[in-house]
Amino acid sequence: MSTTLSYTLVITGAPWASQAPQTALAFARAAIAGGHRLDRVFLYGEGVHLASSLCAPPSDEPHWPQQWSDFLSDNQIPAVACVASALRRGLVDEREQNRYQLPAHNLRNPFEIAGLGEWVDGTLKSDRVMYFHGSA
Amino acid sequence: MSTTLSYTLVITGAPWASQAPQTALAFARAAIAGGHRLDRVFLYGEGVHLASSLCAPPSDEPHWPQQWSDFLSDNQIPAVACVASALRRGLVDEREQNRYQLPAHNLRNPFEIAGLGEWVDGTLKSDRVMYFHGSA
Amino acid sequence: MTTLIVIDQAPYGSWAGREALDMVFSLAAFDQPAALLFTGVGVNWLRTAQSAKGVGQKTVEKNLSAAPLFGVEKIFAEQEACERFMPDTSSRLAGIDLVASVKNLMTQYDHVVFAG
Amino acid sequence: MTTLIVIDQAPYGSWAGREALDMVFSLAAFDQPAALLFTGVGVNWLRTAQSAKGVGQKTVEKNLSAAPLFGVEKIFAEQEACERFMPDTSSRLAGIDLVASVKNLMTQYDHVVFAG
Amino acid sequence: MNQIPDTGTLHILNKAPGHPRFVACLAAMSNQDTLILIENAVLALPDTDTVLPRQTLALEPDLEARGLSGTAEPGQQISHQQLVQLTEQHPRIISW
Amino acid sequence: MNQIPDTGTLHILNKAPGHPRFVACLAAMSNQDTLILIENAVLALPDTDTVLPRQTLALEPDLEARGLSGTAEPGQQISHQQLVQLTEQHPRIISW
Repeated sequence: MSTTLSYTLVITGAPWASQAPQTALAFARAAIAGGHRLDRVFLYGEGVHLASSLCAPPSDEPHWPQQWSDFLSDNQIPAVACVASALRRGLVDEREQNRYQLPAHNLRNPFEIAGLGEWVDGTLKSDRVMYFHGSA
Repeated sequence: MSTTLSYTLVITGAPWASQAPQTALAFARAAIAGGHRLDRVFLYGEGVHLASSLCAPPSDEPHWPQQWSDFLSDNQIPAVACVASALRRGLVDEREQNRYQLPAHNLRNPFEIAGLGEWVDGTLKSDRVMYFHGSA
Repeated sequence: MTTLIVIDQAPYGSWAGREALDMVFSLAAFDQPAALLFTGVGVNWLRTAQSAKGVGQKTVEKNLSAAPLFGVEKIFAEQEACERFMPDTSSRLAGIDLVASVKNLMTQYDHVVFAG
Repeated sequence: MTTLIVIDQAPYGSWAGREALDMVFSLAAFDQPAALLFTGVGVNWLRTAQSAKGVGQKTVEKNLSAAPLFGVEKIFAEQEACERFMPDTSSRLAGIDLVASVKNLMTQYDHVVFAG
Repeated sequence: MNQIPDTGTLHILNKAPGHPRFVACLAAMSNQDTLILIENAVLALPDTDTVLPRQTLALEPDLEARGLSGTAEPGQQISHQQLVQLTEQHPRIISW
Repeated sequence: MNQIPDTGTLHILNKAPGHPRFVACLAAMSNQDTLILIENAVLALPDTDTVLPRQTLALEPDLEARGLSGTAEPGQQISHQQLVQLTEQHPRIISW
C-alpha cells in the first residue's frame, strides 16, 4: 500500500457546469497526502474553463480556478489546457492572443497551453490516468 | 399569419458544449425574415460563454460568437449576459474588470452585462419567450 | 402571467438548479406569480439533513426554506419521484405539495421554464 | 498499452464526440494502439448520407472514413444500438465491427476512455 | 406541413432518446399538443424503441445533418421559417 | 471499508440514475469489479428503482451533501483518501 504511484489527472467538466474540478481537487490533495506524485493535470473540452483568470464568483462561494491555481503552485504541478479546446472556448495566453490578434488574454497562472501530445505522454508515463467528467 | 410579434430569446447552452447558440441564431434570422421583432437576447447559465471576445476556432469551423455579434449589430438587437452567471464563469466587461480588479475584460461587442430583471422584463413585455438549452 | 420553474437535475452536481432558484426569486422580487416544481432526480433537492461543506458548496436547503418568505407561491414535487427516492416521508422537507400529474400542473401556468 | 475511446453521445449536438475523435487520432499519431467504440445514441455517428451544412458544421462522416488511414485500428459499434437506430444495414457506414458485448470488448483494452 | 391545430401547447424538444427529459416531455403531452424535434431529439425518428405522438414534426437542418431526411414523412419536416410560424400560432411553448 | 479484492476493474460513476451512461456502466460490470458512486451518482443509494452491484462504495462528502449519510452502510462510505487507495490497488479504472 505504501508504493508511490504517479498520476495524470484529466478534467473534462467545467466549473459551475459540473462538480469535476472540485472532485478532482479533493482527489489530488488526497493523492499528495497519500505520498503519490502528480505528473500533470490536463484540461480537455469543457474542462478548459477552469483555467480562466477572469472568474469572479461571490466572495462567499467557492472559487475553483483560484483554489486550483494555489494548489498547483504550492505543489509545483504542471497543468495544461488543450490548445484546440481552449482556442475554441476563448481561453488564451499572451502568445495565442498575439497570434490570433485577440483583444486580451485570460489564462490563469500557472496553467499553460499545449497539445494533446501532453495527454498521450501522460497515458504512457503515469501509473494511473484519472478522468473527471461532467455529470449532465 | 402576418401579425408582427415580439420575441425574447434566452440561450442557456454554451457554444461547442451545445447546439443552442446555432439553433437560436437560425431561429432569430427566420423570425426577422418573417417580419417579427426581437426585443432582446438574454444569455443565462452556461449560455454566457457565447459572449466571449477571445474565441478563436479554426478558420474552417463556424465562429458562433462572431456570427451572433454580426447578427446583433446588423439588426440592432440588444443582447445581455446575466451578471451573476457571467462573473462566475469569467465573462466580464471593463466595468466589472475594474470593480473586481481582474487582469482583463473579454465581453464581446455588442453584448452587455445586466441582471435577471432583464429576463423578467422580457417575460412581461415580449409576446413570446423562446429558450435554447443545452442537450446533454 | 404565471410562471412555473422546473428543476429536474440533481443537486450539487452543477449550478443549473441554483440558477433556476435565482430565476424564481427574481420573478418574486418583481411581484410576478411564480412557483417551483421538482421532478425526476430533481426531487432530491428536497431531502432533509443536507450538508455540502465537504464538496465545498453551500447547502441549498436554506435557500429553499427561504422561498416562501421571498414570495415564491408554491413548491411542488412530483409524487412518483418522491416515492422513488424518498419513500420515508420524514426525509422530505416540510411545506412541499406533491403532485400526481406533472402534465396537469404544467397546463395551469402561462410559462413553464427550465433553467438549462 | 491499448486504448479504447468510447463515444456515447449523439453527433452534432455538442463538440464532445469530435474531441473524442481528436483523442484517438492523437494516439494513432504517436503510434499508440487505439480503437473507437460507438454505443447507445452514439451509433448515429455511423449513419450514411449526413449533411451538416444546414447546422453550420462540417460533416463528421469524412473524419470517420479517414480513421483507418490515420492508424486507428478498429471502429466498433454496439450491435443492439445499431439495430435499434439503424435496422436497415444499408444506412450504416462500411468498415464497422459490430460487438454483441460492450463489457467483453472493454476488458480487452488497458485504457477505456470517454472524452467528456 | 400537416394541418396544425392552433390550440394546445408547442413542445420543443432537443434531447436525445434515453435522456430523462426526453421521457418527461413525452409524458407531459396532451392530445391537442404538438411536438417539435430539434437537435439531438431528431434521433427519435429512426429509434425503434420510441413511440412518438401523432402530431410530431422535426427540424429539417437537424435531420439532414444526421442523415435522416429519408426517415421523416415529407409533411413532418419543417424549416426554421415554419418553426417561427408555429410559434406565432401557439402562445404556449415549452422548451425541454 | 469492506474487503476489496485487488483484481477486477474500478468503475467510477458520477451520473445520476436514469442517465444513459449510468445504465451502461452497470451493464458493463463483471463480478469481480468494484463500483464507486461519486457526485450525482450517489443518488443511486436511495433510489428504489436501481439494483446496485454487491461491491458498491460511495464517496462520503457527496453523500453528506445530499443528506444521504444515513442511507449507506458504514462500510460503504469512503473518503477521498480511501478512493486514492483503491486506485493504488486497481490498475484498471474506468471513469464513466
